[in-house]
Amino acid sequence: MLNVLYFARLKDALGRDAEQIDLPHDVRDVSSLMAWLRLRGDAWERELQPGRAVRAAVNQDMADPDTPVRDGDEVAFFPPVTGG
Amino acid sequence: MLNVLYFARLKDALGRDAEQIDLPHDVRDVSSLMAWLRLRGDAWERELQPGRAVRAAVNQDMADPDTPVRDGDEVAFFPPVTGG
Amino acid sequence: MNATGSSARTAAGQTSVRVQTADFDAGREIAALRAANPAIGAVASFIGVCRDLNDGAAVEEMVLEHYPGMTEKSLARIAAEARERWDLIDILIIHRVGRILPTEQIVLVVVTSAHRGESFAACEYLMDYLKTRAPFWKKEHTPDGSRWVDARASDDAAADRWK
Amino acid sequence: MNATGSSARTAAGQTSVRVQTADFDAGREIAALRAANPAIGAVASFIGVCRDLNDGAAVEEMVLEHYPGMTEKSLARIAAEARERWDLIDILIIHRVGRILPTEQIVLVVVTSAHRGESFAACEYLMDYLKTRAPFWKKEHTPDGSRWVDARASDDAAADRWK
Repeated sequence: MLNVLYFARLKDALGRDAEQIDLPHDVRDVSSLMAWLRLRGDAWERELQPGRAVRAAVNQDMADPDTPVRDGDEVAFFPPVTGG
Repeated sequence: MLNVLYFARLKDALGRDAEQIDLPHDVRDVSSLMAWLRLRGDAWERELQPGRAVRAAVNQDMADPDTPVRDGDEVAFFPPVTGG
Repeated sequence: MNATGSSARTAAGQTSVRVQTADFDAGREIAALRAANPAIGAVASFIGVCRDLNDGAAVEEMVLEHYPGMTEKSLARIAAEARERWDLIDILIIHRVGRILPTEQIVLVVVTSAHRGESFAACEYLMDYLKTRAPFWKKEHTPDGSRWVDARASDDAAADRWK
Repeated sequence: MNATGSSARTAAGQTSVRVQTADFDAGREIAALRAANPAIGAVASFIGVCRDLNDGAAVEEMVLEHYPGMTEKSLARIAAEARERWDLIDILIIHRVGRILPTEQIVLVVVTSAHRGESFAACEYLMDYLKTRAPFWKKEHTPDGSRWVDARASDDAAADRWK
Protein backbone atom coordinates (compact mmCIF):
# COMPACT_ATOMS: atom_id res chain seq x y z
CA MET A 1 0.00 0.00 0.00
CA LEU A 2 1.19 3.51 -0.88
CA ASN A 3 -0.15 6.64 0.77
CA VAL A 4 -0.17 9.23 -2.04
CA LEU A 5 -0.72 12.95 -1.37
CA TYR A 6 -1.43 15.86 -3.75
CA PHE A 7 -0.93 19.54 -2.98
CA ALA A 8 -1.78 22.96 -4.39
CA ARG A 9 -2.47 23.09 -8.17
CA LEU A 10 -2.26 19.29 -8.43
CA LYS A 11 -4.82 18.79 -5.68
CA ASP A 12 -7.24 21.09 -7.51
CA ALA A 13 -6.60 19.61 -10.98
CA LEU A 14 -6.78 15.98 -9.84
CA GLY A 15 -9.74 16.50 -7.55
CA ARG A 16 -8.26 14.82 -4.49
CA ASP A 17 -5.70 15.49 -1.77
CA ALA A 18 -4.86 11.89 -0.86
CA GLU A 19 -5.48 8.27 -1.79
CA GLN A 20 -4.24 4.82 -0.92
CA ILE A 21 -2.93 2.67 -3.75
CA ASP A 22 -1.96 -1.00 -3.69
CA LEU A 23 1.61 -0.88 -4.97
CA PRO A 24 1.34 -1.79 -8.67
CA HIS A 25 3.59 -4.58 -9.89
CA ASP A 26 5.70 -2.46 -12.25
CA VAL A 27 6.16 0.58 -9.96
CA ARG A 28 9.65 0.81 -8.45
CA ASP A 29 10.43 4.51 -8.33
CA VAL A 30 8.87 7.97 -8.62
CA SER A 31 8.94 8.06 -12.43
CA SER A 32 7.27 4.65 -12.83
CA LEU A 33 4.59 5.65 -10.28
CA MET A 34 3.90 8.80 -12.30
CA ALA A 35 3.72 6.72 -15.51
CA TRP A 36 1.21 4.38 -13.82
CA LEU A 37 -0.92 7.34 -12.65
CA ARG A 38 -0.90 8.87 -16.16
CA LEU A 39 -2.68 5.72 -17.43
CA ARG A 40 -5.81 7.13 -15.73
CA GLY A 41 -5.96 9.64 -18.61
CA ASP A 42 -7.48 13.17 -18.68
CA ALA A 43 -6.14 15.42 -15.91
CA TRP A 44 -3.74 12.70 -14.75
CA GLU A 45 -2.16 12.43 -18.17
CA ARG A 46 -1.98 16.21 -18.51
CA GLU A 47 -0.71 17.15 -15.04
CA LEU A 48 1.84 14.38 -14.58
CA GLN A 49 3.37 14.36 -18.05
CA PRO A 50 7.16 14.65 -18.32
CA GLY A 51 8.14 18.30 -18.67
CA ARG A 52 5.39 19.61 -16.39
CA ALA A 53 6.61 21.42 -13.30
CA VAL A 54 5.86 18.62 -10.83
CA ARG A 55 7.92 17.83 -7.75
CA ALA A 56 7.76 14.71 -5.62
CA ALA A 57 8.65 13.76 -2.06
CA VAL A 58 9.05 10.23 -0.70
CA ASN A 59 8.54 9.85 3.05
CA GLN A 60 8.67 13.65 3.36
CA ASP A 61 12.07 14.06 1.67
CA MET A 62 12.42 15.75 -1.71
CA ALA A 63 12.73 13.02 -4.36
CA ASP A 64 14.10 12.56 -7.90
CA PRO A 65 12.48 10.55 -10.70
CA ASP A 66 14.65 7.57 -9.77
CA THR A 67 14.05 7.71 -6.01
CA PRO A 68 12.78 4.21 -5.03
CA VAL A 69 9.14 3.74 -4.02
CA ARG A 70 8.38 0.79 -1.71
CA ASP A 71 5.30 -0.70 -0.09
CA GLY A 72 4.29 1.44 2.92
CA ASP A 73 5.84 4.66 1.60
CA GLU A 74 4.23 8.11 1.70
CA VAL A 75 4.61 9.72 -1.73
CA ALA A 76 3.59 13.32 -2.41
CA PHE A 77 3.22 15.23 -5.70
CA PHE A 78 3.12 19.02 -5.89
CA PRO A 79 4.17 22.01 -8.03
CA PRO A 80 7.41 23.93 -7.34
CA VAL A 81 7.14 25.54 -3.91
CA THR A 82 6.29 29.23 -3.43
CA GLY A 83 6.56 29.94 0.29
CA GLY A 84 8.61 32.46 2.22
CA MET B 1 42.63 79.60 10.62
CA LEU B 2 42.07 75.84 10.83
CA ASN B 3 39.55 74.23 13.17
CA VAL B 4 41.24 70.97 14.24
CA LEU B 5 39.34 68.23 16.09
CA TYR B 6 40.57 65.10 17.87
CA PHE B 7 38.49 62.05 18.72
CA ALA B 8 38.65 58.87 20.81
CA ARG B 9 42.18 57.61 21.62
CA LEU B 10 43.77 60.69 20.04
CA LYS B 11 41.67 63.04 22.15
CA ASP B 12 42.80 61.24 25.31
CA ALA B 13 46.46 60.97 24.29
CA LEU B 14 46.76 64.58 23.07
CA GLY B 15 44.76 66.03 25.96
CA ARG B 16 42.37 68.10 23.87
CA ASP B 17 39.32 67.65 21.66
CA ALA B 18 39.69 70.77 19.52
CA GLU B 19 41.93 73.75 18.81
CA GLN B 20 42.23 76.60 16.37
CA ILE B 21 45.49 76.93 14.46
CA ASP B 22 46.65 79.74 12.20
CA LEU B 23 47.39 77.89 8.95
CA PRO B 24 51.19 77.38 9.02
CA HIS B 25 53.08 78.55 5.95
CA ASP B 26 54.24 75.11 4.83
CA VAL B 27 50.98 73.20 5.43
CA ARG B 28 49.12 72.34 2.23
CA ASP B 29 47.59 68.95 2.87
CA VAL B 30 46.78 66.42 5.59
CA SER B 31 50.26 64.88 5.67
CA SER B 32 52.05 68.23 5.99
CA LEU B 33 49.63 69.28 8.75
CA MET B 34 50.44 66.05 10.61
CA ALA B 35 54.18 66.71 10.13
CA TRP B 36 53.72 70.23 11.54
CA LEU B 37 51.80 68.89 14.58
CA ARG B 38 54.51 66.26 15.23
CA LEU B 39 57.01 69.09 15.77
CA ARG B 40 55.28 69.64 19.15
CA GLY B 41 57.05 66.45 20.31
CA ASP B 42 56.02 63.95 23.00
CA ALA B 43 52.49 62.55 22.49
CA TRP B 44 52.15 64.50 19.22
CA GLU B 45 55.24 62.89 17.76
CA ARG B 46 54.18 59.47 19.00
CA GLU B 47 50.49 59.51 18.04
CA LEU B 48 50.79 61.16 14.62
CA GLN B 49 53.85 59.34 13.31
CA PRO B 50 53.57 57.65 9.91
CA GLY B 51 52.47 54.05 10.35
CA ARG B 52 50.21 54.76 13.33
CA ALA B 53 46.55 53.93 12.75
CA VAL B 54 45.34 57.51 12.33
CA ARG B 55 42.56 58.62 10.02
CA ALA B 56 41.72 62.16 8.97
CA ALA B 57 38.66 63.99 7.68
CA VAL B 58 38.63 67.38 5.97
CA ASN B 59 35.35 69.27 6.17
CA GLN B 60 33.67 66.07 7.43
CA ASP B 61 34.73 63.93 4.48
CA MET B 62 37.22 61.10 4.89
CA ALA B 63 40.62 62.33 3.70
CA ASP B 64 43.89 60.92 2.37
CA PRO B 65 47.41 62.14 3.25
CA ASP B 66 47.39 64.29 0.10
CA THR B 67 43.91 65.79 0.59
CA PRO B 68 44.39 69.61 0.44
CA VAL B 69 44.02 71.67 3.63
CA ARG B 70 43.03 75.33 3.19
CA ASP B 71 42.37 78.29 5.46
CA GLY B 72 38.95 77.91 7.08
CA ASP B 73 38.84 74.13 6.84
CA GLU B 74 37.69 71.78 9.60
CA VAL B 75 40.25 68.99 9.96
CA ALA B 76 39.70 65.99 12.24
CA PHE B 77 42.10 63.27 13.39
CA PHE B 78 40.93 59.98 14.87
CA PRO B 79 41.72 56.25 15.05
CA PRO B 80 40.04 53.74 12.70
CA VAL B 81 36.33 53.72 13.44
CA THR B 82 34.67 51.02 15.57
CA GLY B 83 30.94 51.70 15.46
CA GLY B 84 28.03 49.53 14.43
CA MET C 1 -3.73 29.36 17.65
CA ASN C 2 -3.08 26.42 15.35
CA ALA C 3 0.69 25.93 15.55
CA THR C 4 3.05 23.05 14.97
CA GLY C 5 6.78 23.04 15.26
CA SER C 6 9.80 22.12 17.24
CA SER C 7 12.24 23.69 19.62
CA ALA C 8 15.70 22.43 20.52
CA ARG C 9 18.11 24.07 22.95
CA THR C 10 21.79 23.71 22.09
CA ALA C 11 24.82 24.66 24.13
CA ALA C 12 25.03 27.87 22.12
CA GLY C 13 21.36 28.79 21.88
CA GLN C 14 18.07 27.55 20.54
CA THR C 15 16.49 26.46 17.25
CA SER C 16 12.74 27.06 17.02
CA VAL C 17 10.53 26.28 14.04
CA ARG C 18 6.85 27.22 14.14
CA VAL C 19 4.18 26.75 11.46
CA GLN C 20 1.01 28.56 12.48
CA THR C 21 -2.12 30.30 11.24
CA ALA C 22 -1.79 33.17 13.74
CA ASP C 23 0.16 36.35 13.07
CA PHE C 24 3.33 36.98 15.07
CA ASP C 25 4.96 39.93 16.84
CA ALA C 26 8.41 40.20 15.26
CA GLY C 27 9.66 42.74 17.78
CA ARG C 28 8.65 40.60 20.74
CA GLU C 29 10.25 37.49 19.22
CA ILE C 30 13.52 39.35 18.63
CA ALA C 31 13.49 40.86 22.12
CA ALA C 32 12.89 37.45 23.71
CA LEU C 33 15.91 35.94 21.94
CA ARG C 34 18.15 38.87 22.91
CA ALA C 35 17.08 38.80 26.56
CA ALA C 36 18.01 35.13 26.90
CA ASN C 37 21.71 35.43 26.11
CA PRO C 38 24.28 38.19 26.84
CA ALA C 39 26.73 36.61 24.34
CA ILE C 40 24.56 37.80 21.42
CA GLY C 41 26.25 40.60 19.50
CA ALA C 42 24.32 40.40 16.23
CA VAL C 43 20.66 39.86 15.33
CA ALA C 44 19.78 39.52 11.64
CA SER C 45 16.13 39.16 10.76
CA PHE C 46 13.85 39.03 7.79
CA ILE C 47 10.10 39.49 7.48
CA GLY C 48 8.24 38.47 4.33
CA VAL C 49 5.07 40.47 3.81
CA CYS C 50 1.99 39.94 1.64
CA ARG C 51 1.98 42.73 -0.94
CA ASP C 52 -1.17 44.28 -2.39
CA LEU C 53 0.18 43.79 -5.91
CA ASN C 54 1.92 40.74 -7.41
CA ASP C 55 2.96 40.62 -11.06
CA GLY C 56 0.67 43.57 -11.67
CA ALA C 57 -2.52 42.03 -10.26
CA ALA C 58 -4.31 43.41 -7.18
CA VAL C 59 -4.17 40.82 -4.41
CA GLU C 60 -7.23 40.74 -2.15
CA GLU C 61 -6.07 37.85 -0.04
CA MET C 62 -3.71 34.92 -0.13
CA VAL C 63 -4.08 31.36 1.13
CA LEU C 64 -0.95 29.47 2.10
CA GLU C 65 -1.05 25.69 1.91
CA HIS C 66 1.70 23.45 3.25
CA TYR C 67 2.62 19.79 3.69
CA PRO C 68 2.19 19.10 7.42
CA GLY C 69 5.01 16.99 8.74
CA MET C 70 7.38 17.51 5.83
CA THR C 71 7.41 21.26 6.45
CA GLU C 72 8.59 20.99 10.05
CA LYS C 73 11.04 18.21 9.18
CA SER C 74 12.63 20.12 6.29
CA LEU C 75 12.91 23.35 8.28
CA ALA C 76 14.53 21.62 11.25
CA ARG C 77 17.04 20.01 8.87
CA ILE C 78 17.95 23.24 7.07
CA ALA C 79 18.41 24.96 10.44
CA ALA C 80 20.82 22.20 11.47
CA GLU C 81 22.70 22.66 8.17
CA ALA C 82 22.99 26.39 8.82
CA ARG C 83 24.51 25.65 12.23
CA GLU C 84 27.12 23.45 10.55
CA ARG C 85 28.05 26.22 8.13
CA TRP C 86 28.16 29.15 10.55
CA ASP C 87 28.81 29.82 14.22
CA LEU C 88 25.30 30.74 15.38
CA ILE C 89 23.49 31.21 18.67
CA ASP C 90 19.74 31.15 17.89
CA ILE C 91 17.62 30.32 14.87
CA LEU C 92 13.92 31.18 14.84
CA ILE C 93 11.66 30.42 11.88
CA ILE C 94 7.95 31.26 11.97
CA HIS C 95 5.93 30.59 8.81
CA ARG C 96 2.22 31.27 8.64
CA VAL C 97 -0.27 29.12 6.72
CA GLY C 98 -3.92 29.67 5.87
CA ARG C 99 -5.54 33.00 4.98
CA ILE C 100 -3.29 36.09 4.83
CA LEU C 101 -4.29 39.63 3.81
CA PRO C 102 -2.16 42.28 2.07
CA THR C 103 0.30 44.02 4.45
CA GLU C 104 0.12 41.01 6.81
CA GLN C 105 3.29 39.13 7.68
CA ILE C 106 3.96 35.73 6.09
CA VAL C 107 7.31 34.62 7.45
CA LEU C 108 9.90 35.61 10.06
CA VAL C 109 13.48 34.37 10.22
CA VAL C 110 15.74 35.58 13.04
CA VAL C 111 19.35 34.48 13.49
CA THR C 112 21.57 35.57 16.38
CA SER C 113 25.35 35.21 16.65
CA ALA C 114 28.36 36.83 18.29
CA HIS C 115 29.42 38.66 15.10
CA ARG C 116 27.32 40.01 12.26
CA GLY C 117 28.67 38.13 9.22
CA GLU C 118 27.37 34.77 10.47
CA SER C 119 23.85 35.94 11.28
CA PHE C 120 23.44 37.81 7.97
CA ALA C 121 24.62 34.84 5.89
CA ALA C 122 22.53 32.27 7.77
CA CYS C 123 19.39 34.43 7.66
CA GLU C 124 19.63 34.80 3.89
CA TYR C 125 20.49 31.09 3.46
CA LEU C 126 17.37 30.09 5.41
CA MET C 127 15.16 32.46 3.40
CA ASP C 128 16.54 31.15 0.10
CA TYR C 129 15.73 27.62 1.27
CA LEU C 130 12.22 28.60 2.36
CA LYS C 131 11.57 30.07 -1.08
CA THR C 132 12.77 27.06 -3.07
CA ARG C 133 12.65 23.84 -1.05
CA ALA C 134 10.21 24.11 1.85
CA PRO C 135 6.73 22.76 0.94
CA PHE C 136 4.57 25.89 1.00
CA TRP C 137 2.28 27.06 -1.81
CA LYS C 138 0.59 30.41 -2.24
CA LYS C 139 -2.82 30.91 -3.83
CA GLU C 140 -3.75 34.52 -4.56
CA HIS C 141 -7.29 35.84 -4.79
CA THR C 142 -7.59 38.79 -7.18
CA PRO C 143 -10.63 40.53 -8.73
CA ASP C 144 -10.17 38.18 -11.73
CA GLY C 145 -10.36 35.03 -9.59
CA SER C 146 -7.86 32.92 -7.75
CA ARG C 147 -4.56 31.56 -9.03
CA TRP C 148 -1.68 29.50 -7.69
CA VAL C 149 1.48 31.58 -7.63
CA ASP C 150 4.23 30.35 -9.95
CA ALA C 151 7.72 29.72 -8.63
CA ARG C 152 10.21 32.46 -9.51
CA ALA C 153 13.36 31.60 -11.46
CA SER C 154 15.22 34.25 -9.42
CA ASP C 155 14.47 32.27 -6.25
CA ASP C 156 16.08 29.14 -7.68
CA ALA C 157 19.12 31.19 -8.70
CA ALA C 158 19.39 32.60 -5.18
CA ALA C 159 19.28 29.12 -3.63
CA ASP C 160 21.89 27.80 -6.07
CA ARG C 161 24.46 30.25 -4.66
CA TRP C 162 24.90 28.07 -1.59
CA LYS C 163 25.74 24.84 -3.40
CA MET D 1 16.18 62.28 24.26
CA ASN D 2 19.28 63.69 22.63
CA ALA D 3 18.85 62.86 18.94
CA THR D 4 20.13 64.29 15.71
CA GLY D 5 19.45 63.07 12.22
CA SER D 6 17.60 63.51 9.03
CA SER D 7 14.56 62.18 7.27
CA ALA D 8 13.80 62.37 3.57
CA ARG D 9 10.69 61.02 1.85
CA THR D 10 11.22 59.72 -1.66
CA ALA D 11 8.64 58.59 -4.19
CA ALA D 12 9.39 55.00 -3.16
CA GLY D 13 9.70 55.38 0.58
CA GLN D 14 11.71 57.13 3.24
CA THR D 15 15.33 57.42 4.39
CA SER D 16 15.73 58.13 8.10
CA VAL D 17 19.02 58.51 9.95
CA ARG D 18 19.00 59.03 13.73
CA VAL D 19 21.93 59.40 16.12
CA GLN D 20 20.68 59.32 19.69
CA THR D 21 21.55 58.48 23.29
CA ALA D 22 18.17 56.82 23.96
CA ASP D 23 17.46 53.15 23.33
CA PHE D 24 15.04 52.21 20.54
CA ASP D 25 12.17 49.74 20.07
CA ALA D 26 13.19 47.72 17.01
CA GLY D 27 9.81 46.01 16.70
CA ARG D 28 7.93 49.30 16.76
CA GLU D 29 10.27 50.86 14.17
CA ILE D 30 9.81 47.89 11.82
CA ALA D 31 6.04 47.87 12.29
CA ALA D 32 5.82 51.61 11.55
CA LEU D 33 7.68 51.20 8.25
CA ARG D 34 5.50 48.25 7.21
CA ALA D 35 2.26 50.01 8.07
CA ALA D 36 3.13 52.95 5.84
CA ASN D 37 3.37 51.10 2.52
CA PRO D 38 1.44 48.09 1.15
CA ALA D 39 4.06 47.67 -1.64
CA ILE D 40 6.59 46.35 0.91
CA GLY D 41 7.20 42.63 0.43
CA ALA D 42 10.52 42.29 2.26
CA VAL D 43 11.94 43.72 5.48
CA ALA D 44 15.58 42.96 6.31
CA SER D 45 16.91 44.24 9.59
CA PHE D 46 19.97 44.07 11.76
CA ILE D 47 20.50 44.88 15.43
CA GLY D 48 23.99 45.25 16.87
CA VAL D 49 24.10 44.47 20.58
CA CYS D 50 26.66 45.22 23.31
CA ARG D 51 28.05 41.85 24.42
CA ASP D 52 29.19 41.10 27.98
CA LEU D 53 32.50 39.75 26.67
CA ASN D 54 34.79 41.18 24.00
CA ASP D 55 38.12 39.55 23.13
CA GLY D 56 37.85 37.60 26.36
CA ALA D 57 37.44 40.58 28.72
CA ALA D 58 34.29 41.17 30.77
CA VAL D 59 32.61 44.37 29.58
CA GLU D 60 30.86 46.36 32.33
CA GLU D 61 29.80 49.22 30.11
CA MET D 62 30.67 50.87 26.84
CA VAL D 63 30.79 54.53 25.84
CA LEU D 64 30.24 55.39 22.21
CA GLU D 65 31.76 58.61 20.93
CA HIS D 66 31.01 60.08 17.50
CA TYR D 67 31.81 63.07 15.29
CA PRO D 68 28.64 65.19 15.31
CA GLY D 69 27.85 66.50 11.86
CA MET D 70 30.12 64.14 9.95
CA THR D 71 28.20 61.13 11.28
CA GLU D 72 24.83 62.27 9.97
CA LYS D 73 26.36 63.49 6.69
CA SER D 74 28.19 60.22 6.01
CA LEU D 75 25.16 58.07 6.87
CA ALA D 76 22.85 60.08 4.62
CA ARG D 77 25.36 59.70 1.79
CA ILE D 78 25.77 55.92 2.18
CA ALA D 79 21.98 55.53 2.28
CA ALA D 80 21.76 57.43 -1.01
CA GLU D 81 24.45 55.17 -2.48
CA ALA D 82 22.49 52.08 -1.40
CA ARG D 83 19.43 53.46 -3.20
CA GLU D 84 21.48 53.82 -6.38
CA ARG D 85 22.64 50.22 -6.15
CA TRP D 86 19.35 48.53 -5.25
CA ASP D 87 15.62 49.08 -5.75
CA LEU D 88 14.62 49.95 -2.18
CA ILE D 89 11.58 51.39 -0.43
CA ASP D 90 12.73 52.48 3.07
CA ILE D 91 16.06 52.83 4.83
CA LEU D 92 16.17 53.38 8.59
CA ILE D 93 19.44 53.75 10.50
CA ILE D 94 19.46 54.36 14.26
CA HIS D 95 22.84 54.49 15.99
CA ARG D 96 23.18 55.14 19.69
CA VAL D 97 25.96 57.17 21.28
CA GLY D 98 26.97 57.67 24.92
CA ARG D 99 26.80 55.06 27.68
CA ILE D 100 25.59 51.56 26.72
CA LEU D 101 25.40 48.48 28.98
CA PRO D 102 25.85 44.80 28.02
CA THR D 103 22.75 43.33 26.29
CA GLU D 104 21.65 46.84 25.29
CA GLN D 105 21.16 47.66 21.62
CA ILE D 106 23.78 49.77 19.79
CA VAL D 107 22.55 50.05 16.22
CA LEU D 108 19.49 49.25 14.10
CA VAL D 109 19.40 49.10 10.31
CA VAL D 110 16.10 48.29 8.57
CA VAL D 111 15.69 48.13 4.79
CA THR D 112 12.39 47.47 3.02
CA SER D 113 11.85 46.55 -0.62
CA ALA D 114 9.43 44.69 -2.88
CA HIS D 115 11.63 41.56 -3.09
CA ARG D 116 14.02 40.11 -0.56
CA GLY D 117 17.36 40.13 -2.42
CA GLU D 118 17.52 43.93 -2.46
CA SER D 119 16.74 44.47 1.21
CA PHE D 120 19.19 41.79 2.38
CA ALA D 121 22.05 43.16 0.27
CA ALA D 122 21.43 46.79 1.20
CA CYS D 123 21.12 46.02 4.93
CA GLU D 124 24.47 44.22 4.96
CA TYR D 125 26.06 46.95 2.82
CA LEU D 126 24.96 49.64 5.28
CA MET D 127 26.21 47.64 8.27
CA ASP D 128 29.61 47.07 6.62
CA TYR D 129 29.85 50.82 6.04
CA LEU D 130 28.86 51.62 9.63
CA LYS D 131 31.60 49.31 10.88
CA THR D 132 34.39 50.72 8.72
CA ARG D 133 33.68 54.29 7.60
CA ALA D 134 31.17 55.99 9.87
CA PRO D 135 32.86 58.04 12.63
CA PHE D 136 31.92 56.15 15.80
CA TRP D 137 34.37 54.90 18.43
CA LYS D 138 33.75 52.46 21.26
CA LYS D 139 35.43 52.62 24.66
CA GLU D 140 34.92 49.59 26.88
CA HIS D 141 35.06 49.63 30.66
CA THR D 142 36.25 46.31 32.12
CA PRO D 143 37.37 45.31 35.64
CA ASP D 144 40.96 46.07 34.47
CA GLY D 145 40.12 49.61 33.40
CA SER D 146 38.90 51.23 30.22
CA ARG D 147 40.22 50.77 26.70
CA TRP D 148 39.40 52.01 23.22
CA VAL D 149 38.26 49.14 21.03
CA ASP D 150 40.57 48.37 18.10
CA ALA D 151 39.19 48.14 14.59
CA ARG D 152 38.76 44.59 13.30
CA ALA D 153 40.54 43.50 10.13
CA SER D 154 37.49 41.33 9.29
CA ASP D 155 35.34 44.47 9.16
CA ASP D 156 37.61 46.05 6.57
CA ALA D 157 37.49 42.85 4.53
CA ALA D 158 33.69 42.86 4.70
CA ALA D 159 33.50 46.44 3.46
CA ASP D 160 35.95 45.76 0.62
CA ARG D 161 33.50 43.26 -0.90
CA TRP D 162 31.37 46.13 -2.21
CA LYS D 163 34.14 47.92 -4.12
